[in-house]
Amino acid sequence: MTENEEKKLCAEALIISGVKPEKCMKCGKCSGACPSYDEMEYHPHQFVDMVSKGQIKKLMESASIYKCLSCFVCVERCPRNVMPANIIEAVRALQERPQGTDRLTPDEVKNILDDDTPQQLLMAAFRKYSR
Amino acid sequence: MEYDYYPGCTLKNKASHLDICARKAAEKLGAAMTEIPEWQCCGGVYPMAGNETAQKLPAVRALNEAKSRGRDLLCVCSACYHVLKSVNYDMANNATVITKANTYLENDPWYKGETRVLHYLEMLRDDIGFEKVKKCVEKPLTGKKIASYYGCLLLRPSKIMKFDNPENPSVMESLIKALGGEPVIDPFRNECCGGYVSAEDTELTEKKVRDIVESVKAHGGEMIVTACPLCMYNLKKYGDLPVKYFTELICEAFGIEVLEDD
Amino acid sequence: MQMIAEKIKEKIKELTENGKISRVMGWKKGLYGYDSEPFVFENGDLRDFTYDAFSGANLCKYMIAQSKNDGDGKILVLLKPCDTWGFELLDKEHRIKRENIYALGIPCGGMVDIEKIKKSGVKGITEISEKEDTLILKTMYGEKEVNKKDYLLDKCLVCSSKEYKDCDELFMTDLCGDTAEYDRFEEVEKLEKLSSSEKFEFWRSQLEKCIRCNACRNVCPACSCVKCVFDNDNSGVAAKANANDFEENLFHIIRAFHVCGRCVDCGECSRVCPQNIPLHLLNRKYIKDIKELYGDEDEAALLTFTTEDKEPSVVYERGKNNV
Amino acid sequence: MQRIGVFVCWCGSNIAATVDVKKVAEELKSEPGVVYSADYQYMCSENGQNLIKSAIKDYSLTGIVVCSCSPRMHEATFRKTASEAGINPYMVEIANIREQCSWIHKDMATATQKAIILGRAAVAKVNLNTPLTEGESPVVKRALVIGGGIAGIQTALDIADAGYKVDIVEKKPTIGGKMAQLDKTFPTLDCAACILTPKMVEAAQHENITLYTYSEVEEVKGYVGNFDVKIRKKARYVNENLCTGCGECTSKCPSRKGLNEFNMGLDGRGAIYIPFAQAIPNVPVIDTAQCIKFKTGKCGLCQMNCPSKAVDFSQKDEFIDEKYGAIVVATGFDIITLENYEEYGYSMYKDVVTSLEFERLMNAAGPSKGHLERPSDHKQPKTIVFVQCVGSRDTTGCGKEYCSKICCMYTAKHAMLTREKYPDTEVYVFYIDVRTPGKNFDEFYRRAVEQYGVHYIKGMVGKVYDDGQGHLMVRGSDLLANEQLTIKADMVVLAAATKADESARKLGTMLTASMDTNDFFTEAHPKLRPVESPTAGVFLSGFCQGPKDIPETVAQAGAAAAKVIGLLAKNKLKSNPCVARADSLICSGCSNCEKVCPFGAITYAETDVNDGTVREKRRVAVVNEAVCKGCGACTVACPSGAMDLKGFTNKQIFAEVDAICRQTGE
Amino acid sequence: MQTDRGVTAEKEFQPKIIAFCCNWCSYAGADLAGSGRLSYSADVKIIRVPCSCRINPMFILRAFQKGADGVILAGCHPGDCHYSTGNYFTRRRMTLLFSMLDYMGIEKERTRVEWISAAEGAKFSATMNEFAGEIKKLGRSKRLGDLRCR
Repeated sequence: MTENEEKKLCAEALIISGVKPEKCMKCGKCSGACPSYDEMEYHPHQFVDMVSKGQIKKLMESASIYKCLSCFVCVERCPRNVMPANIIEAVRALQERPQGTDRLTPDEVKNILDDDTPQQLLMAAFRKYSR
Repeated sequence: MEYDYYPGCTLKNKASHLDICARKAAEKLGAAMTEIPEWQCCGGVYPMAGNETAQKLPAVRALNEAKSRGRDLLCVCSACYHVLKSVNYDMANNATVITKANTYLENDPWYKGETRVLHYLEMLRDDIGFEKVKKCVEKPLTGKKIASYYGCLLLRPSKIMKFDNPENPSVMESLIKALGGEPVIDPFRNECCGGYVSAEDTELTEKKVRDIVESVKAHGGEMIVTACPLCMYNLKKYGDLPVKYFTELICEAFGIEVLEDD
Repeated sequence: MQMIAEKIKEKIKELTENGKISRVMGWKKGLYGYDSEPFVFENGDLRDFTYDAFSGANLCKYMIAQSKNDGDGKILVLLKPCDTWGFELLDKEHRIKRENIYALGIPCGGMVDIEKIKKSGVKGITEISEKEDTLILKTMYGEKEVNKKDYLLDKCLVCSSKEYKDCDELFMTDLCGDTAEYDRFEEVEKLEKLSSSEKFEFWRSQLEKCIRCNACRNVCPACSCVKCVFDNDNSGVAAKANANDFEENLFHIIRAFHVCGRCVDCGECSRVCPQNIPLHLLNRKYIKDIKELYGDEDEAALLTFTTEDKEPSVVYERGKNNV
Repeated sequence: MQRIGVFVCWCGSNIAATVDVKKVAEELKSEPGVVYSADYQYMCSENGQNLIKSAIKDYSLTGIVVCSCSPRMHEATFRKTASEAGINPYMVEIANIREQCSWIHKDMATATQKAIILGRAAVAKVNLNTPLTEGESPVVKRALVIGGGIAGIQTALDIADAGYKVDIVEKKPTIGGKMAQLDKTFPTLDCAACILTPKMVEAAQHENITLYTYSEVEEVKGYVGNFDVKIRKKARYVNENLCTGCGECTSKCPSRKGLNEFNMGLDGRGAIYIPFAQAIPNVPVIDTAQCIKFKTGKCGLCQMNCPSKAVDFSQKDEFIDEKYGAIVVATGFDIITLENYEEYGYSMYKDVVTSLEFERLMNAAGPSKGHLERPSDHKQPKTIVFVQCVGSRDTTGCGKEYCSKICCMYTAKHAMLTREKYPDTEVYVFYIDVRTPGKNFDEFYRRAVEQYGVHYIKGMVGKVYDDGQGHLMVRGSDLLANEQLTIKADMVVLAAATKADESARKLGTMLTASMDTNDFFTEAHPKLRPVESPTAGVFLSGFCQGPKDIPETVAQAGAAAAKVIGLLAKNKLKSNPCVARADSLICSGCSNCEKVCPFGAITYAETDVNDGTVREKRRVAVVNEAVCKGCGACTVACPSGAMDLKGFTNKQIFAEVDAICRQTGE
Repeated sequence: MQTDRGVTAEKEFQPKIIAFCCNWCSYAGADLAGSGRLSYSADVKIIRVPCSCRINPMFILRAFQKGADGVILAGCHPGDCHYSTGNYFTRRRMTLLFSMLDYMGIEKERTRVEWISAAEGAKFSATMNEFAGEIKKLGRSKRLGDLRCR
């Protein structure tokens, strides 16, 4: 990925997420609240920061994008309306866009199935982990 | 009181009890729930990205359907509620989504977020009132220490959901009180259970559930009540406390018997 | 409608007998059944009272003169939903003495434009009566029935609200017809999309027709100045003070600006214009702009501001899409 | 018809080198109304002025046009000249042919042509000028200070010392304000009570100061120099003149359920109470919502026990009408409520407190007599977490968008004091930024870190919860360590955002003093007139204008006093005559002009109107010329043209427009 | 460009431009442009008003009526008004008025609002030059004069 391509992807991430990173005052409340913090290599505030700096590649390649629970705690508690979850979602969407990058394939689904697995989980997992 | 009802896939299947109990309790409370015709799956998660209008269309259809009948749209499943309410917010505020969705669906007149989406718990609190709920109780849950677990989807983002105080909610506690039980306030009631990540990282979910369940125990809770099928799944799978849907709890207190395979 | 008119009459009698009102501002039958006009009924004499499909006139503005004297007792004024907006404005701007008025909100199912009927080729009308949504036209050449809905006044075609403002009592108002489904800004949007020269040609051809009869000004509830700036010798724009034709040329632009943010979009200006100039399109443009630029505010748009308001250059930016 | 003289100045070569001044004078001579024209090297010189004076006499001139430098330079000069020669100074207009013409154009023909046009516009205007007279109004030599905190007290003392009468109106039963509740003050750590109470006493005893405590401003009328104010003195049910402040009543009151406001509700008080020991006046007040006598009619123990018969259950609110020349707003601040920040658990956990509550917990006169203990179990906390920016710098609408300014410093103070008194206590401070721009401020903060070992963590707390065993768990991020941490604490202190006092908004409307969206009063100029409100005669002191610490507040209080003294020292106020004027014959009384007036200069009066044909009483606009500053906003809001601006009338501006647009040579 | 100056002067379009300037900021800015000898088009003639909020739309319309080719309003920057709020009203009034003129087919480029402080002499001259250039490109204003009733 060239630097230019990376910049373009960042711009796209900002557009589809509707996030304006310049509103962020770097207080870290999002990361202070995130329930997946320890599972993530890059944390919510870093997503905001790095995308605004044009460094999306590392984020796309990191497993962090699959650790976000979309629990909206960061969105809820951000004092500046930055919406970190939305930008994580956008990075994930950009990562999963090309063919063959699905995190979850139909074959793998049976691994997670048990008698009680609710449809909601399947729907959500498909939406979050594949194109 | 008449409502259009959006059950959602999970309630038609694995979480059928959540649905059945909701209907039976509503009957007793004098609220009519009419399932809207030909509803489609809401998608399970709200499409957050700005370029995902197509994924919002099933929700828009349901919302517009309710509008055409002039009724409020009732949900019981947390996820459906979250998706429908979020999409409804877009349909009232986001010009791009409004235009795209209406054009695609050929809505005439345009749907612009007119429908009121409400959760069964909101119906109990705002439309029916817990006083009335109290009157329907036949077998009060006296002495039961019940911790309510809200999860994420009902509460957040509060700007859109406007469901309850997102950090200190009270609707389920009020319900438990009305049913004669003793609400236990667990500070993790609005923390995530691990959600759909259980599909790929069971460890994370396990940890989250453990935190929640341990906290409930530490605060003296003996049982957890929830509104979300996915929370139920995770809490049950990784936790060791009894978990019930809030509608099951209502039926229990109302003395309505619901069979296991009902 | 006849039924409603009768009920209103009864209501008036009741209010008169209770001593609540002394006079009534209503509509009086004309010669042909389609030419009812505003009239003050006194001494309980309601012989020629009517309320029919041609009672489109907004009576609120008469209240300026009618409510002036404290000694005259209360006057009852009959207000259709859209009439009440102007009424509220007059009250807000202290143009009427509200305490001398009894405002009765009455139902409206849309008013008919006689010009539209005439234009459709019906000639020699001698009498019109109504039966639900049907108008029975008696002409010198026989009887004809038409659907009322096909001949509604333009303002009724975009009827946007059945809300009554500032009334003392609502009477049978649940009989109101539905609001219209037309988007009232559609015409404005169409004009906005024209090229600059097309817009100019449109307005020139329209405004050329103006004969300066002042009917629009006289009927407008927002045009309630004791003395209009165009009649004010000292204003520097009045006709008498200047040999040039300044006021003639720009009368409508200035009038629109003066009512900007205050216009209640009652559509009366266009209804009364003998030359059929679509004057409401000027006012409605301002309403649309205000909505788009400033959103909904309690105060009239030009009497308030926010520090984050758009710069005037927004007009150039918005204009970029259409050449 | 005017008789106008035109005087074209060369300004040495400044004008004459690029503008053919002779031609300008010649051309303007043929303009309507012009009877004389001349040019001269330096019109502003004594000779030049004499030239104008003699022309006025010789040609019986009624109006003057000077084509010269900018009116901002010499308009006043030429007005004076005209006045000395016996014509009204406002009959002078300047055509700016230097800054706007000769200095910026090189081509003589172009510049000359432009100068002629500018001259024509000025002539056209003068033709419509009318003589104007400056208004005069007397000044009442008494000031009102609203708010009896440190800001109000300081302002009142300074004004009183200068020899003017001052009244302080304070809505609470005692003066002292927020500062009285504080323990120590940063950065010197002197005790707040020790420096404040002497000032409170001084204010109470000053011969020029009258205190109205437990009182509120009810109505304000009038304008600069002449305000009419109605003050409501709420019934305290204790006669201030009889009461000796012995406190017998307060100890006998059987009701103990009241929350002690002074201690932030951390302990209780009786229904009849004195807010705190050093309260001024030292007179109790009865809380009628709590008082058994008022609720049931029975009791009256306080009355029975009062040795001086001062308790009076039948007391009624009193109204005082007073005239003032100036009003100082010193309404101060409050802190926001925290229902939008439940993630910090304020309403769920007793041991989560606000900084102001912590202040009382540390205070020797506080509920725990200065021994720091947790409200829940009265145990001394071993780990305390301070959270900054709770509700400050928040753009979501939950809190306040601004920086509250004082929290960084008082949090450092709290942390430092805690560590000093209880060295075995661990203290953590979560911060977004530490802002210490003030004398000795950063040194103070560094001392907390370096000397007292306070742990400062760059990051924000995401959630506070309890572990079910009496501990508060504080989860937050440490951005510098790039980790999320959870601190097991005994107590959490929230630096809740400040806000303008609730009484400010109502008062702002009463005074027609403008406010920003945060309900802070706006200053007349943010840099150059920071203690004046745009409304003449209204001054600002302290937090009511924006977040401020004590030294800044006192400085502003003094500055406001200086401005008030400057105003009260005058016997008469002269006002700009170029102000708005309403034509009562045309005015419809619609109130549009009133709504856009930034100074509240427009009121309405039922007036007899007689235009020859109609005679009636009408509601018409009246401009208070002493208050109007002449911006002209009202003239455009007025659709009928009833409102016009003297010196810049519609007709005059039209005439200028017409003159400029006239074809050359027409 | 023609060489014969006389002919050029005859033929070259000399627009009439009126600049309404508020006394406290923009008029002072113009003075500063003058004392800094920062030249701008001689076609611009300034009318002094106490505040931009004194400018009645009628003045602008009147100018066009009388043959002006461009009208520019200059006032203090929002927030800096000498009368605290005057220019906020100006901003709304002119936004709506300009939008209306555009709606009626009158070239919106002929009207403009600029915020110029007392310190911005250079901005004053640059703005006036640019505006005058724009008006020159547009040519003589006709439309407003033609938009009349009989």
